[in-house]
This record gives sequence, C-alpha cells and structure tokens, in this order.
Amino acid sequence: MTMAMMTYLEAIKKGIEEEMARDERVVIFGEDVGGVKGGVFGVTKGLAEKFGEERCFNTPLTEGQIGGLAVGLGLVGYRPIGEFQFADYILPAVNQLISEASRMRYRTKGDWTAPVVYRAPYGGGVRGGLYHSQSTEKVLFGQPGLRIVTPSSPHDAKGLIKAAIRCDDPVLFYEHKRLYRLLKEDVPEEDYTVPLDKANVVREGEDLTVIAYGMVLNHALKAAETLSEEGIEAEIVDVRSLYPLDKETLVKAAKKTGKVLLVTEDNLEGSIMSEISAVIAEEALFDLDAPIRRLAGPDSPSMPYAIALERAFLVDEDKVRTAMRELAEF
Amino acid sequence: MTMAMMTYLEAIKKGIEEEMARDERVVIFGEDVGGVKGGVFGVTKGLAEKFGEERCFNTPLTEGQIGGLAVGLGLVGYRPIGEFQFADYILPAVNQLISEASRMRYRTKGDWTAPVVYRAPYGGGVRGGLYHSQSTEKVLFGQPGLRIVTPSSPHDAKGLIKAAIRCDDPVLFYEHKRLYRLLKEDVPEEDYTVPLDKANVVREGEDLTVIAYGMVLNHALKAAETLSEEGIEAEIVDVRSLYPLDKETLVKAAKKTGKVLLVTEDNLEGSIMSEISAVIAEEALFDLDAPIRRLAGPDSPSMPYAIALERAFLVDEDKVRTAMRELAEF
Amino acid sequence: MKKLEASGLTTEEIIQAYRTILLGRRLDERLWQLTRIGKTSFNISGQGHEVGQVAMAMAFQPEKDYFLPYYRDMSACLVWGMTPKDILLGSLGKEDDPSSHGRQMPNHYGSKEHNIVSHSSTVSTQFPLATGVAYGAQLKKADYVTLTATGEGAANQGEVQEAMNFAGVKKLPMVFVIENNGYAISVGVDEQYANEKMSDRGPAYGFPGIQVNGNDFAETYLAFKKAADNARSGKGPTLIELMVTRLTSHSADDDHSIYRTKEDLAGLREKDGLTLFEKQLIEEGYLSQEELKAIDSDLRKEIDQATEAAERMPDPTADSILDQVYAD
Amino acid sequence: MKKLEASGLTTEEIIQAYRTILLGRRLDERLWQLTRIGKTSFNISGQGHEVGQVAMAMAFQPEKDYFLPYYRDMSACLVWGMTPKDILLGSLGKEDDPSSHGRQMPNHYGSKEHNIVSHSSTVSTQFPLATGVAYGAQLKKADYVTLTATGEGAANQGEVQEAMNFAGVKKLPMVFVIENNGYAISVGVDEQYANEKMSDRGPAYGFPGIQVNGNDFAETYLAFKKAADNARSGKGPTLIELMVTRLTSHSADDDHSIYRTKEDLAGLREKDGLTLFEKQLIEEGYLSQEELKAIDSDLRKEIDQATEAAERMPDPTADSILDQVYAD
Ligand SMILES: Cc1ncc(C[n+]2csc(CCOP(=O)(O)OP(=O)(O)O)c2C)c(N)n1
Ligand SMILES: Cc1ncc(C[n+]2csc(CCOP(=O)(O)OP(=O)(O)O)c2C)c(N)n1
Ligand SMILES: [Mg+2]
Ligand SMILES: [Mg+2]
Repeated sequence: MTMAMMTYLEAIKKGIEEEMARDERVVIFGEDVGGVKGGVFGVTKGLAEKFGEERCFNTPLTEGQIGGLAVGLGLVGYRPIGEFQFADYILPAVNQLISEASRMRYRTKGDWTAPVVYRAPYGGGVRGGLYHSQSTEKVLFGQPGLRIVTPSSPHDAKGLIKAAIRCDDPVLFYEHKRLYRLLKEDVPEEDYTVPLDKANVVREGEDLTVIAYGMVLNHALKAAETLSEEGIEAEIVDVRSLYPLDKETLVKAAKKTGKVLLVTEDNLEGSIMSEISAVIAEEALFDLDAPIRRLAGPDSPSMPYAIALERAFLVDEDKVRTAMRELAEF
Repeated sequence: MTMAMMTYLEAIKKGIEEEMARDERVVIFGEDVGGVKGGVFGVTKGLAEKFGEERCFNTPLTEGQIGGLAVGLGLVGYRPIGEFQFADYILPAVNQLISEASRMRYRTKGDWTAPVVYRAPYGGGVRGGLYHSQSTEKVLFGQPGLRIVTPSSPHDAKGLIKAAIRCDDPVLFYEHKRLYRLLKEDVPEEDYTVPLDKANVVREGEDLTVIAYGMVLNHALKAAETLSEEGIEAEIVDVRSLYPLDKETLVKAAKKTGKVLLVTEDNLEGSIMSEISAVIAEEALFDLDAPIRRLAGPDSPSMPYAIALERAFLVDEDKVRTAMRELAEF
Repeated sequence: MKKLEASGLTTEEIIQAYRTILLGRRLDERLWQLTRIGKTSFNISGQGHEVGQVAMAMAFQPEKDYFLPYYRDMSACLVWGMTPKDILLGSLGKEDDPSSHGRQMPNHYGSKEHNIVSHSSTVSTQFPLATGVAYGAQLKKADYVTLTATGEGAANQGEVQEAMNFAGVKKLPMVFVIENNGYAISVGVDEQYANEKMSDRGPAYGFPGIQVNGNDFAETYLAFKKAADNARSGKGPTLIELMVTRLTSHSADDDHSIYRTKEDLAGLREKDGLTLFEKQLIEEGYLSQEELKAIDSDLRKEIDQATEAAERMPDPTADSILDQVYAD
Repeated sequence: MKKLEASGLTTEEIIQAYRTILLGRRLDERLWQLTRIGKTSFNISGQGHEVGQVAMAMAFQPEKDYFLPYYRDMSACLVWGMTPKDILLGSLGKEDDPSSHGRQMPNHYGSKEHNIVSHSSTVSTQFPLATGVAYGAQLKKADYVTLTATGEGAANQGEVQEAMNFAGVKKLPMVFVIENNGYAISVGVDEQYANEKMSDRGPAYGFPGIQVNGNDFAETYLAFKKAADNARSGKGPTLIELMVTRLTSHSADDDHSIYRTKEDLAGLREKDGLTLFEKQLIEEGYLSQEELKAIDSDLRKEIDQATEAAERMPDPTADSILDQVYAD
C-alpha cells in the first residue's frame, strides 16, 4: 500500500477528487466552492479547474436551495455534494434536509431516492463565537433516512467521504474545522472506503471506556497516553457513525470495562452522547460499575467569543484527562 | 374556585384570551389565525373579533417570517404568540428559532430579549401521514435559551400557556392535536399559571415509574388504572417541561421505584426520552433495579398514512400497558 | 376568432383535452364521495383548476419532461400519464399506490414511471428540488424540461425565491407555475402579498413572468408552450401565474362557507372553467351536447371500474413499516 | 450643480458627515492593525461603504428610529450613536462591549442604548426581525422608522423575501437596504443573481425599489430621506440598493487577490467614495486641504485614546459563561 502524508483537510479533498475522477455523476457546489477560491477552508480548491465549472460550482448565498438542489440532482441520477460553509449555516436548510432528503426514499418506498452528501465544517476552538463554532449535529440527529457521519482522523476522512459519496442514502458529513490542519498522518493512496455505519475502537484498554468523536476524541487519545503512564488503560471508541449509531460496538465497549465516559464538545443536553447513554443504560446496565458519565460543554447557547469564555466552554485535554482519571478511580 | 368544563383546546384558547385581555402587549398571528376561521383547529377563533385585527392577524404562508416577526415584536416590548399551523411546519423556521430567538438574550447578555411564544400542534394518530403527525420537539431540544413545554391535560394547558406568555424567555409551546377534543375536565376559571420548569407527578405508585407526556401519558394513566387491579401501582410523571428538563423531579421519581419506563410517541432515537434516560443513568444508577426502558415509535421517518402502518407506528394504550407490566415484573 | 382553435391544437387533441378535464372533475367527485363515506380520510381538490392544468400539461412532453406537482395537480398528472386507478390507490392508501405506496396522505401525487416527482406536504419544498432536476438536464445535455407548481400562498415561502433565483442564474430549462386561486385556506391574496401580480416575481429573478387566465384554454396552452419551448431551446426559465378558481373548500377538513362571502360563493359556478370549456366546444363545433354526455358516461364507467379495481388491491402491511428507511 | 449642496444639508452637517466617514475609515484601519498584531482575532470591514452608509444613516432619526445592521455597517452605527470605543470594545471582546459583551465575534454591532438591534452571523436573519420591530410601530402608533441592511449575496436568502413580502402586505414603516459591493466573499454578482438590479425586488413585493450610487453622497442621502419620510408618513416600505465598493478582502480570513482580477484591484482606489467626497468638499468650498488634514489628525488622536481606553477595560470572566441564558 502506497502511503502519503496528509492533513485531515487534504484527505477529504483527495477523497472527493478521486470520486469525481472515477464517477462523472459526482458534482459539488456551495458558497465559494467553485472558481479559484475553492471554499473558505480550501477543501475544494482546484476542483473547478480540474473537473470543469459545471461539476464544481458556486451557488448563490442560499442554503435551503443548496439542500434542495442536491436532492433534485440525486433524483435524476447524480451524486451531488452540497457544501454548507459552516455547520451553523445548515440551519436555514433544515427543512430541506428533514422534509425532503431524509424522507424521499421512505415516502416513495424506494421509487425515488436522494443519494446526496452534505458537507459541513463544525466545531469550536477557532474564536468563531456563537455562529462559527457550533456542533449542529444534534438538530439533524434522529431523523431516520438520513445518515450522519464524521471522521476523526485523516485516514477515516478520506475513506468516509468516499463511502458517503457512493452511498445511496443521504449523508450529512461533518468535518471538524480544528482538525483540518491539526492532524496529519499517512493515508493510503489506494482506493478504500470506511464504512458509514461502524464505530471504531481506536485504542484498547481495560480500565474505562471513552466514547467520543472529533476534537475531543483526539484529546482523549492524548490523555490516554499520559494516563497509561499512571497505569490507567482506556478503551477509546470513535463513534464515527453519529446516526444511526453502531450500537453493537458501543455497547460491547461499554460492557468491556464497565465504566463509561462519553465526551462531546457540544452542550450536554440533547447531544449525541445522551442517546449513547440511553442505549448503554438500556443494554448494559448490569455490566456497569459506575454511573455513565457525560463530559460536555456547558449549557450556554453555543460558544462565546472572548478568550476566557471560549476556554470555559471548550472541553480540552485536561478536562478529558481529569474525567478519565476520576472515572477510572471510581 | 369556580370551575368550568373545558377541552384541552378550549383551555388553551381561554388562557390566550385571558392574557390578551389582561395585557395589551399580547398579540397573536399565523396562517389562518386571524379573520373568522381562527386557525385550522379553531384555537384562535373569535380572538380577531374580540381584540381587533391588529392584535390577532393572518400572516402570509411563511414560517421563517412568523419566527422572526415574533422576535422583532419581542424586542420592542410586545408579547407575541406565533402559531405554526402544524409542528411539522416549524422546520422552515428552525433558523429563526435557533439562531435568533434562542440566542438573543445570551448574545447581548440580556440587553435585548425575545419574550415570545411559538405554538404548534404536534403528534399523530390523526391519519396525518408523514407531515401532519410529527413530534418535532427533538429538533429544537437542547438549544439553551429556548424553553419547550407541552401540557397533557386541560388544566395544565391553560396554566401553562399563560405562564409561557408571561415568561421573559422564548417558549415553544407544543399542543397535542389528538388531545384537543379528546380531553375534557374541570378547569379553574380564576387566573392561575403552571410553572414552565416543573415536571408533575400525576399518579403515585411504588412499583414502577413511567415518565411521559402528551397522548402517551394519557395512555399510561389509563393503563395504570387497569394494572392497579392487577396489583401493580405505577408512579407517573408528566415531563411537561421538555427543555430544560426538571431533572430533580424526574430523578426523584426514578429513584423512588427503581424501575423506569420512558414513553414517547416520537421515534426512539434522539427523543427527549434519550436525554431523560441519560440523566437518570448519571444520577440514579445505583437506585435502579432494572435497565431503563424506552418505549417509542419505530425508527421510520415519521408516521405513514395507511391505517395498518399508522397503527404499527403508534404507541397505544396496549403497548404502554404491556411494557409497564413487563417492567413491573422484571 | 374561435377560442379553442386559437390553441393550434388538432380537433383530436382538443377532444382529448376535454376528456381529461372532465375526467379530473369526475374523479375528484369520486374522491369526495369516498371521503364522505369514510373509505378515505381526506381529499384536497383541484376543482376549478382543471382547464388550466390540462392546458399547461399538454404543452410538455410527459415521456421525457419532469413534473414536480403540488397537491391540487391531479388533472395535470393525468395528462402526464397517471391513471384514475393510480390516483384512487393513493386516496385509499394502498400498497400499489405509485405516489407513496400508502405512506403519504391522499393527493400527494407522484410516479417514478411517469417522471412525476414525489412531493411532501410541507409546501413548496419541491421548488429547490426542481432546480436540481433541471440542472441535471444541463449536465446531461438532455433536452427535457422541468415543470413545478405551487399555490399563490405557498409561493411566498423563502425556498421559492431561492429556487427561482438559482434558476435565473443558471438559465435552467424549467417552468415555474403559481396556481393562483385567490385563497390560501382562508387567507385571501390581500393578506398574502402586496404586489399586483405574482408573475411580477419572474423579472425580479431575471426571467419572464406571465399571468394567464387558467379558464382560457388556448391562452394557457400557448403561454406554457412558449415557456416550454424557451426552456428546451436554452432560453431559460419562465414563471407563469395561472389564474384559477377554487370551487371547493380548501380540503375535506375545511368549510369555506365560513370565510368566503356569499357573493363569492354564489359566483363560483360562473367561474368554472369546465362549463366555459364545454360551451366553447359546442360553439366551435367540436362536440355536440349529445357527445359531451356520451363522454361523461364513458368516464363515469371508467372511474367506477377503477374504483372497484383499486379497492380490491391490498393494503400495506404493518410489518413493512421499516422498509426503505435506508438503502439495502 | 454642486454635488454636496444638492443634499440640502447644512455646511455643518456636511462637515459632520465627513468626520464620520473618515472616522469610519480610520477606525477600521485601527481594527486591521489590532488584527495583524493579534490583539483581536478578526476583522470584517466597511471600507468603501462609508460614504453610502453615512448618507443613509443621516436620513434617519437615531434617537427614535431602529437600525438592524449587518457586519459592514460600522459607519452607519457611528451615525446612530455608537462611539469608537464601543466598536473597539467589541473587537477586543471586552465585558463592556455594548454589542455583545464579548460574546460575539467582532463587527457584530448592536447597542440597546442606541436602538441598534444585535445581529447574528447567520446572514439576513435580521430581515424578519426588522419587520417585527416595524410592526411594533404600527401597534404603538409610534412614528419611528426601522432600517435594516444586508449584502447583495445575503439578500438572496429566503428569509429576506419572506420579510419583504410581509412588509409589503402590512405597509410597514421601514426601509430595506442591500449594500451591493459586487462580491459575496469570492462570488461575483453573475453567479449570485440574474436580475439586472437587486432593487427590482421591491416592486415584486409591492413597494418601490431604488438603486443608488453609494459614492454619491447627496443622491444617497436624498433617496433614503424620501424612503424614511414615506415610511414615517404611512406610505410603506422602500427597498434601496446601495451600490458600493468592497475595497478590502472579504475579511481577515480572506485574500481577495486570489479571485479578483488585476484590473479590478487596480481600479479600486478610483472607486473609493472617501477620496471622491474629499475632492467634492474642496471643490465646493466646504473645507480646505489643510482642514481635511486637521480633521484627520484629530480623529487619529481620538482613536488612539479610544483604543487605550478600550484595552484597559476588563475581559469577561469564565464564571459568567452561564449568565443570561434564561431570564432571572
Ligand atoms: C410549510 C407549510 N406551512 C403550512 C402548511 C399548511 N397548509 C397547507 S395548504 C395551505 C394553504 C396553501 O395555499 P396556496 O398556496 O394558495 O395553495 P392552494 O391550496 O390555494 O392551492 C397551508 C397553509 C403546509 N402544508 N406547509
Ligand atoms: C446563512 C449564512 N451562510 C453563509 C455565511 C458565510 N458568509 C458570511 S459573509 C458571506 C458573504 C456575504 O456576501 P454579501 O451578502 O454580498 O455581503 P458582503 O460581505 O459583500 O458585504 C458568507 C457566504 C453566513 N454568515 N451565513
Ligand atoms: Mg391558493
Ligand atoms: Mg457583497
């Protein structure tokens, strides 16, 4: 297997590029996505030049339209990828995503389908304030028919975006904007996909189970290394498939250690971690040696701008480590 | 206390009417809300005639605008009530509800506020198919700054809508459309309010705790009567404050019996019951004698139209009773 | 000048148009019957829209053009290829209902076979979808045209503007229709919009907007023909405001006598395009009174047979509730 | 005809206008400096919009009129009563920032004291809000006017149409502005809309739409004056498309040299309304070159002092993170 060093951002771009080369039905669009800018983070830079302005293009500043345009293209055989410039700006498109994309297959019993991908950079820690930091996955979570996934490593980023593009279901693909340039690793240059419906045990351990995704998953991985020196071995699971959840893997990992820490950078209430907690409480109750613990942002409406406030909101490596240690020692 | 027999619908109407009479800052609007029709369910019938077309009026068929109009009126001192004709049609307004209503106070640290009420008939069992049956509260749940409440009885309906109108926070007020005419009881004619942040123990029992709201709460109440004859006594809690949750009451009730059944007519995953489960798993784990059980609709995208399918979706009294019995016998 | 002849259609086509218009009326009457006797729970009706819809739909090529209708578009769907039985299967919520296999409420017309895209109850969400279908034609270099419709109330939804704006930018091969029947449930146009005509919104997005009298068959047909031709030949989209009449209450759940004036209600029959069309057929010598009657009784028989056939079909079974949530 | 005099404003007012325009420019330059040296993390700039904004805002009565701005509206906010220190407190994310108390990113201008309503980063959500503020005037029988602004890209959002549609129906006392600087980040107007002018959308909602040259102070002032007067006297809303120039990159996170042509970039200075305004001031005898310079150095001092004062103010503290989520 030939490998190449790639950032999380480059891995996503590479995945899209390969799929566009392999399947001319793949088209991509959004605000600033076409032309020479190629997205405000640069994910689509160069694609318009390579694949033409018809397959990689700018839309007007209208997210509802981006949502519906994708569905319409999906109906007639395309594999559209609509980009929301920030996950915060999915909100104007919620109606299209829930009423149309997620229900098209069901309401026609499969006669019509919406094989579309929506990409959206999410997450905080970038001084983005209330409206450039949000984790909006909770808003779209629990809408059967729609899949939500997010990669937490460059390897998964490439494999997951490719799987999403090939998938016959609508997939909402979240990209953590802090990870774009922070993570770099060797990624296969060959064609591969990562399943859309599988969580991933990224570290084995016996003392406690940490379930997370995105930036906080990476905090947990680092914290696990230092805790290992203290003799605490954490099992760490990357949720990856935010909806539907891979319950089997999650429950198994919970049962394995009997101590479960759920970490999200979103607010505590109504987060994906609440559902995971419910699943574990239902299916693994008697295997638990400690109450399921959730670590999350405070219940303020997203993340304030001022440094002290942003820090107070963010679940950082220290907070994760402390929670892990506490739970291990329970 | 003078009492009057009222349906759930009449109680809501009465609450609005009293508040409009008592406070001229209260205005109400939405599609078909004004004029002689007074709403597709008739909740606002007569209000335009009584309080004038300026204070009770029709809007164009535009939910985003209904959402934002309310916030704007709230900014300049009014107590607006915006009606969404069906809870399904909140979806085009999600951006206004999340980005504006729920964040106005926080993002100005209280300088500007949005003391608004949004009303929406929700729930299934009315042959409404995919788009007239939904429980959309999960979409707006977990947005700090926004309150979500729903009454499950005529008494609460009147007191809760009055409290919502007087509240300085934005309140999303869900009305179960099956309960509109189904429930009828004596309701005080005097002025009273029901707190927006308190769950309500509606039945005391020792054998298991059922937590629910809306139609399925009423199923649980009926089931509890028949189960009582079998010697099973259920504690039943009406969630009422869907967000933020009244954790104290919920956890206390869970601890009391050690057996918890959470019932919702929404899909299982991502429902309010998932959060409640997580709260209980966190705070009452060692008081539980059985895994927390959730009873909910299947994970199909809302409720299909055909009779057999609608029935298959609905959590009816029998399903609730069976689940209660099973849990009691665990 | 003869009104119908002005359409440029052949005698055969005009008689076919009449059959479809009358079929739409009679079929809808049947749906109301089924609702009254409780065999279906709901109906929402295109009565008063039929002439306009049939004239509109005949300007397209249903074997390749796409249609994204709204709930009143039964007659247009009949032109596009759906049969009375198809419609009845939907109203009865049957498994073989091509619109939704019994999953959606009645009148949510769709058919994969006939390029009629499924729509939701959430009004106007089909507008952005239609732009995607139309952009697909540009990508494929295919010459199909996409037609999408909504009511004059629903046309105020933000998504409608966003879709029309995009269609203008990309010069998409499509036609937008606003079927203006003067009411959005109980809300009249004065409370719905302040512009004189809804067709004024076409130019606001960079393409023509035309208001046509939906009771004038030829005027409607020719306007849509031109719009469809323009779309097909790369000249971009057109918005057509189709002036029609809502002869019935909004739906089976509504009673319009509460909010419509007596004069309005009394004047409805005069605004019925079907009666006008029949008068024109006779005046212009296409059909005699006798022949009209014969067609009517043919259609009634056809509908009776379709109803019986549809009623015999199986209902969806409870165990299929989770089918086709996801692929596989 | 003298250009500035045509505004009908007094010499004092015109000189005051100039001070504010230049203040807007110099203050923004300061914000860029603070960004470069890392004292703030972000800036988004109204350079090239100042003349139009000041002319616009002067047509209103800030002591009672409401303003729902967007992120480039610093100069208009200065006219409405905000001070350079207020703006700086926001950029530095300080506790006393009147816009958000350090909770929002820089340039999200607002001030309860000055009737400037807080806005989100989600573009154009202020449009529906503004209709609520304006409907409040009708309910109160108050004669305040509501002004709200957005960019030409953001003006395509569905919520903008819904708000304008409602304003038309209720003849609300308000003025909508689209500040058209030709770009939405990197996306030019050809990819954003196909209508000739954004002001064409006013008539599509039943009220006047006017395009004005935002570098022409008098033309802009007079157009807004008329619009504000119409609103105040019950004649309903107006949409004004204000043609301006984006002299800078979209924001501190953008580099426009990548997507703007060399000629476009080279021509920017010529399209700078500030230079034109200064030329007019001198030509029409309002101020001498010397006096301009004196004003400039005054303002620079004022900004230095404001910066120092703002920097000394306290930051929000971590323990306030949950303050004012709910009432009480
Ligand atoms: C988003 C949304 N809001 C509200 C409704 C409820 N509703 C259904 S039809 C209708 C009126 C539509 O009026 P119009 O667009 O004029 O079409 P018509 O029924 O007159 O043909 C309303 C308010 C809905 N289906 N979807
Ligand atoms: C709903 C939403 N979508 C996308 C963005 C990201 N965004 C911020 S400004 C901008 C461009 C705005 O362009 P325009 O409206 O022309 O205003 P200008 O910046 O040129 O003044 C975009 C796409 C946003 N803030 N909100
Ligand atoms: Mg209508
Ligand atoms: Mg611009």
